[in-house]
Amino acid sequence: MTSDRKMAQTTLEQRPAGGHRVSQWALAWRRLKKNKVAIAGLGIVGIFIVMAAFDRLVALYPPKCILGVSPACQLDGRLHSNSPPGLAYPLGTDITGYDVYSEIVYGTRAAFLIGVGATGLTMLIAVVIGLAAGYFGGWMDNLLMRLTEVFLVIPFFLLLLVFLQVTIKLAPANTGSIWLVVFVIGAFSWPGAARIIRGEVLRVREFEFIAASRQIGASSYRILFRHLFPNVLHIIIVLATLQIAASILTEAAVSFLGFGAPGSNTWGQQMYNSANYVEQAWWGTLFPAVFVTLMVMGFNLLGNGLRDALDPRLRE
Amino acid sequence: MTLTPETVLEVKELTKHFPVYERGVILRRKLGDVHAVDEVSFGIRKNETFGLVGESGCGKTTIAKCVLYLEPPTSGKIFFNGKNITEIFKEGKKDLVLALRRQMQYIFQNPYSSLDPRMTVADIIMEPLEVHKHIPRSQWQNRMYELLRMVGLEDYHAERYPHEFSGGQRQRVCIARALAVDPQFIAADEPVASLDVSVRAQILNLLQELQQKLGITYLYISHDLSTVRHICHRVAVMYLGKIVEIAETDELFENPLHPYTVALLSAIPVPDPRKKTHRIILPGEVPSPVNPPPACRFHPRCPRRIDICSKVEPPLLEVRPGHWLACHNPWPSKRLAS
Amino acid sequence: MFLVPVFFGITLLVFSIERLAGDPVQLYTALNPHINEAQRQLLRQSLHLDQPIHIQYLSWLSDLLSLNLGFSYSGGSVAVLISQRLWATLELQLIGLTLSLIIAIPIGILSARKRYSVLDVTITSSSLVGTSIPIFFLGVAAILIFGYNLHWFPSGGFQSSDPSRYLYHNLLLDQAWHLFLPATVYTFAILAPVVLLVRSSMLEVLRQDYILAGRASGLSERSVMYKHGLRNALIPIVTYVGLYFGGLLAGAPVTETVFNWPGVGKLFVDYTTQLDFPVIQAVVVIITLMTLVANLVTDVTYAYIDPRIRLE
Amino acid sequence: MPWILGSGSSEVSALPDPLLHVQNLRTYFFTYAGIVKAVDDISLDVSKGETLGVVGESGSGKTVTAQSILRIVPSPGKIVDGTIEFEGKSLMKLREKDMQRIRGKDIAYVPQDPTSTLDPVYRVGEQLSEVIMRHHVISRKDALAKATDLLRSVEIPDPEIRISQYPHELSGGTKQRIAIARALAGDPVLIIADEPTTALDVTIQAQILDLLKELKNRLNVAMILITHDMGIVADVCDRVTVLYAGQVCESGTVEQVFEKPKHPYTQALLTSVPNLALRKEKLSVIPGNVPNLIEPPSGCRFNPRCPYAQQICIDKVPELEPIGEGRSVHCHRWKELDLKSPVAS
Repeated sequence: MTSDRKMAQTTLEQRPAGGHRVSQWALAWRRLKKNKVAIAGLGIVGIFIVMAAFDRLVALYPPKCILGVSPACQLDGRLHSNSPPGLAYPLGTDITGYDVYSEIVYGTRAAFLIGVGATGLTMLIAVVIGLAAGYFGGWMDNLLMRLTEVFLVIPFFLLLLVFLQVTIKLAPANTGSIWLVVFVIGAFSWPGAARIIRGEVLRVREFEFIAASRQIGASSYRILFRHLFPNVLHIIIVLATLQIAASILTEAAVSFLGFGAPGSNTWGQQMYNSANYVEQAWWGTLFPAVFVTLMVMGFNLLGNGLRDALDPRLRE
Repeated sequence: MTLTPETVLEVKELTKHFPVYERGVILRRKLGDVHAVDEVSFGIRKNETFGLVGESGCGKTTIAKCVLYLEPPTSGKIFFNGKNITEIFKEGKKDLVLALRRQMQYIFQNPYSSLDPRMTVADIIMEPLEVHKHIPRSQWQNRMYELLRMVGLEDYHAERYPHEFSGGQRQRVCIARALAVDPQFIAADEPVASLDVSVRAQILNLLQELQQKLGITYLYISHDLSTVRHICHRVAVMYLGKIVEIAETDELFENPLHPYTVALLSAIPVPDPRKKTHRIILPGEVPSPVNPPPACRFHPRCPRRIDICSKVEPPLLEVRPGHWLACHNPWPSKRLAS
Repeated sequence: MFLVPVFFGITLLVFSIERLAGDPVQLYTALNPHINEAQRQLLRQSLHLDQPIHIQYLSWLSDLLSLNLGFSYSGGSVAVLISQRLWATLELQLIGLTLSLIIAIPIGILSARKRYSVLDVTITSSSLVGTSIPIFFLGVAAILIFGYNLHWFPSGGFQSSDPSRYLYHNLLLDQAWHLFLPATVYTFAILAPVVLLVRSSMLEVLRQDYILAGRASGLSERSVMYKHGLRNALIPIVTYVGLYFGGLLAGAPVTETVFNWPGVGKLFVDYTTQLDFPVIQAVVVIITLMTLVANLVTDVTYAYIDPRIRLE
Repeated sequence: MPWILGSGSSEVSALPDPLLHVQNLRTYFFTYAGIVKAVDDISLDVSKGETLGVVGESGSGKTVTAQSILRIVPSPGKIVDGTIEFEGKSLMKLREKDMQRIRGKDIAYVPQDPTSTLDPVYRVGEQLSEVIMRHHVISRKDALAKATDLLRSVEIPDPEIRISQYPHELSGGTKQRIAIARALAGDPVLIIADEPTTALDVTIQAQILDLLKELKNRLNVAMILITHDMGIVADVCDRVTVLYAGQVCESGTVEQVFEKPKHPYTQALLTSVPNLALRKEKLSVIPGNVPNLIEPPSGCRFNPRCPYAQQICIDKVPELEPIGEGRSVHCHRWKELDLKSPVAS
């Protein structure tokens, strides 16, 4: 890089941004706000949060309400199954007689549960492994990275299907719960993130402010949590956002194949339930898929925007 | 090297080797050692600025890092105020180590990477206070503002983050952080090399002022002989892990004896178009420190090489009062001639 | 060269899943109501189940390494089952991957070259959207439109089941006709991340001084972009594609179920529902092996592209 | 700008054989944070066979000026105004294709950082012969032979071995020599060397400077030497243009500028840099910092740091004024000021 391009960057950084205490986070937020695509992602996620929080207000009918049959939605007393999208049912009704739109709204919470739950577990493992391997180095790094590589090569999706099928066989009582799906996705998705976090720790560790801190006499604990962790936090945030999207996608795929928790009300499960009737009532399968796509897109756009906004190396 | 009563820091036969590995198919294979520093000895007197000059890879930064135990030395002893500090660091007794860390500080070359971007200047300057707790918590804030003013920054800078500062201002913050613990000794590793030309003088003057005001001893590391001439009292010239010459600054610049020092001095362009200096161009490049040349390490490039240079390593001897030299066939002395 | 320990780690894992799932003999004989305890005992012996667990593992492993994949619980030879399906999987995967690389690389380069332009923003945002569209959505939508609705392409399968219905009475044409929709959809489904990767990798290379030096030496834009730019940008791309291919293989169950494509992925789904462990284990091991081979190929290519890490 | 319209024309004609004539060049970078005016009204001239030093700190616009002359300013930078005339033809009006014929052939460029100036994945010979074949009708074999000769002409030992090595196998000094060899590949009439020695050690720097001087004498090639080191300018250059914050401070022959600086910044630069020949107790200091180029100071850009600044310096942008003897100064008060140079004393 030529000195003048470096100059262009430093002068930008020097610019007193009006007022005091413009932290890196505040700067990142300013950059994020300028990124229309990222803001669109944030908007989509926001809408879904509202949908999940106020699902009964957003939905048209109560949950699991068989139109024309269930007491809560008697209507004209006729079973309204496989009705195409229309005024009464904006996204149609499925084979059982559920209103597709309302069921999708009720599925939002499950999607968040899966996304955030699995990601929480994944990031916990990834952060511990990434920080430990990157900071301590040596044999610890070697051991943890070989382990990570094993998990990286494992066809995790195949094992996920087997695990779920085994637990269904072994403990049929658990089959209503999506926690198992959340757990297995979380427990297997960490290797990529762990590697990236480790790489970032290695990079930050070489900065002189770490040596400066050690020179002052700071303890390992202080260096790890006051310096290293805050400086890799931005990567963790980006990875977590993208992992939420990936987890939702994985659960949808698992359920779509029929390995999900049968009693659950996830979008993937809704797709699976209608999959055999796709010729007669495509809306039952396609609309939940549209919502999966939208939510995944929201988190992906946000995550990529965050990456651009938070990564100090990309600043221009 | 004789130990005078006022000597603050004494380095005795310091050696630091780094192993180099080859990225092997299954296991890493050790290729050899980088002889970064080999049996180097020198002493620094109280209240002086001792310069360590040499080209990149000559081991000057490694010496500073060993002195502050940021790198453990391979062998050799380092005494600070008469105490063998390598031992103290190695044993790692927390209170003793912290006491040493308070007395010795480091200023890094690159002010862009030596400040944590996620902390405010106030947090950065107060971190040493938090670690050492040598003054009561209630005084931290006042001390921090005092330090800011001491290095020529304003009170309102405390709330800012490093990215809002220019290089020179950042280096001032680094100096304030180093001063926070009232050190006796500061190792400054190329403190102005990455700064804009017009800002360098500010920082050099600040370092000098602080020395006069606070009685600090500096180890000043640089490849830039003109700043060394300006700021240092005594200078040691290094080549490939060895000290080749030590002298008072004026003596070294006016009467250099080692051919490498002479070549180094002649290589610096002087900003005066009338003085077309005669340069001594050294052939070739600095050899790899993995397999340094035998005997005198400078002999393959030396214009005054004689037979013995490739056979016997020249010892570092005092050839004039305070002027130490490691050379079999020194440059003719201007002093002796005149 | 961590391949060997990784491989053994995975076989151990796969092996233990079966044992954790309970008594294989119970699973094995679940479909047969006429079996008695003595016969079960006999079966146990023939499966080495009476021996200590590590011996069981070793004998299973040695069978595996000698390509003796055993029989599925429902009776078929696992080796035959897999060999019948492997080609279909590889065909779809390799075509998808190759096509997506062929399309993605020029698009990524174009986007990097025209950085900050409307074109770049369009490519980047649509790729970001593209990474979010799951194959099951794209696939089902395509089948609904081009299969059920327009009847341009069959809605699934590898070839027509009845030879008399082959397209133009030609098996190859019929297979190509069946392949078209899955291959196209699949290519587009996996395209977006590659575009983004090529773009970012290219941007990184384009800011290097040797690109500037190349331009300053009067080299043509083509030479700067492809000879120097792309060659250097390929280094991270190759690494990524190796890993990506493994992920794609693991995703075969979804792809193949959507298109009713008779590959190992579909096989895996069908037999996992029955918990037919010999098939499950064999598929997992084979897909792992293929992933490892892909990584090996990556490493070799890597060394070829980048002289700095060429193995001495 | 009046200096070209009026008395300025005499300025130009004062120079024998103008080879390159850059006038009122403006190159801006259009970034997220705002428009960085990296080069904002820079003019300079180079005559045949002469070496022009362009001095300035980081951010003075010296590299961007060089890239603008070759029209290789990286995105998001754009030349927004100015004329660049080379051997009488306007480079700004050339089509990209014709410009490629000039780059590397008539005007060559030596980038700053030798570690990244060569493509890591190709052998040295390949990279040199690529440029040779671009500018000459020559077979691959002959191009390689010529590449070996070039390496020899820049005094690289064992050129036959170097030709088949990869850049990572070579030292920084050797890489910089190869970069210079590549610049010579098209037999240029003008070489722009961008801080060719900054990344090198002092003794290697001496070797490279020596080589540049030797080439200049042997090939009679004109050179623009970009540097921040006044010492290098004094040593190598015939004339010098001092830049500050994207504008010219002054230009003139090296002797004129060093002995009798007319711009306060030039003088400050000469006195604030530690000098090997003179030892002073305290260095004189240029207060403040290099300005930000998105919102540069009004008027003269040096005014916030200038000890002689008056109201006019804040209110009005000075003009680059020719003051005779081929010199020009960009200062309101140059006539009143009697600036002392440490060199003259």
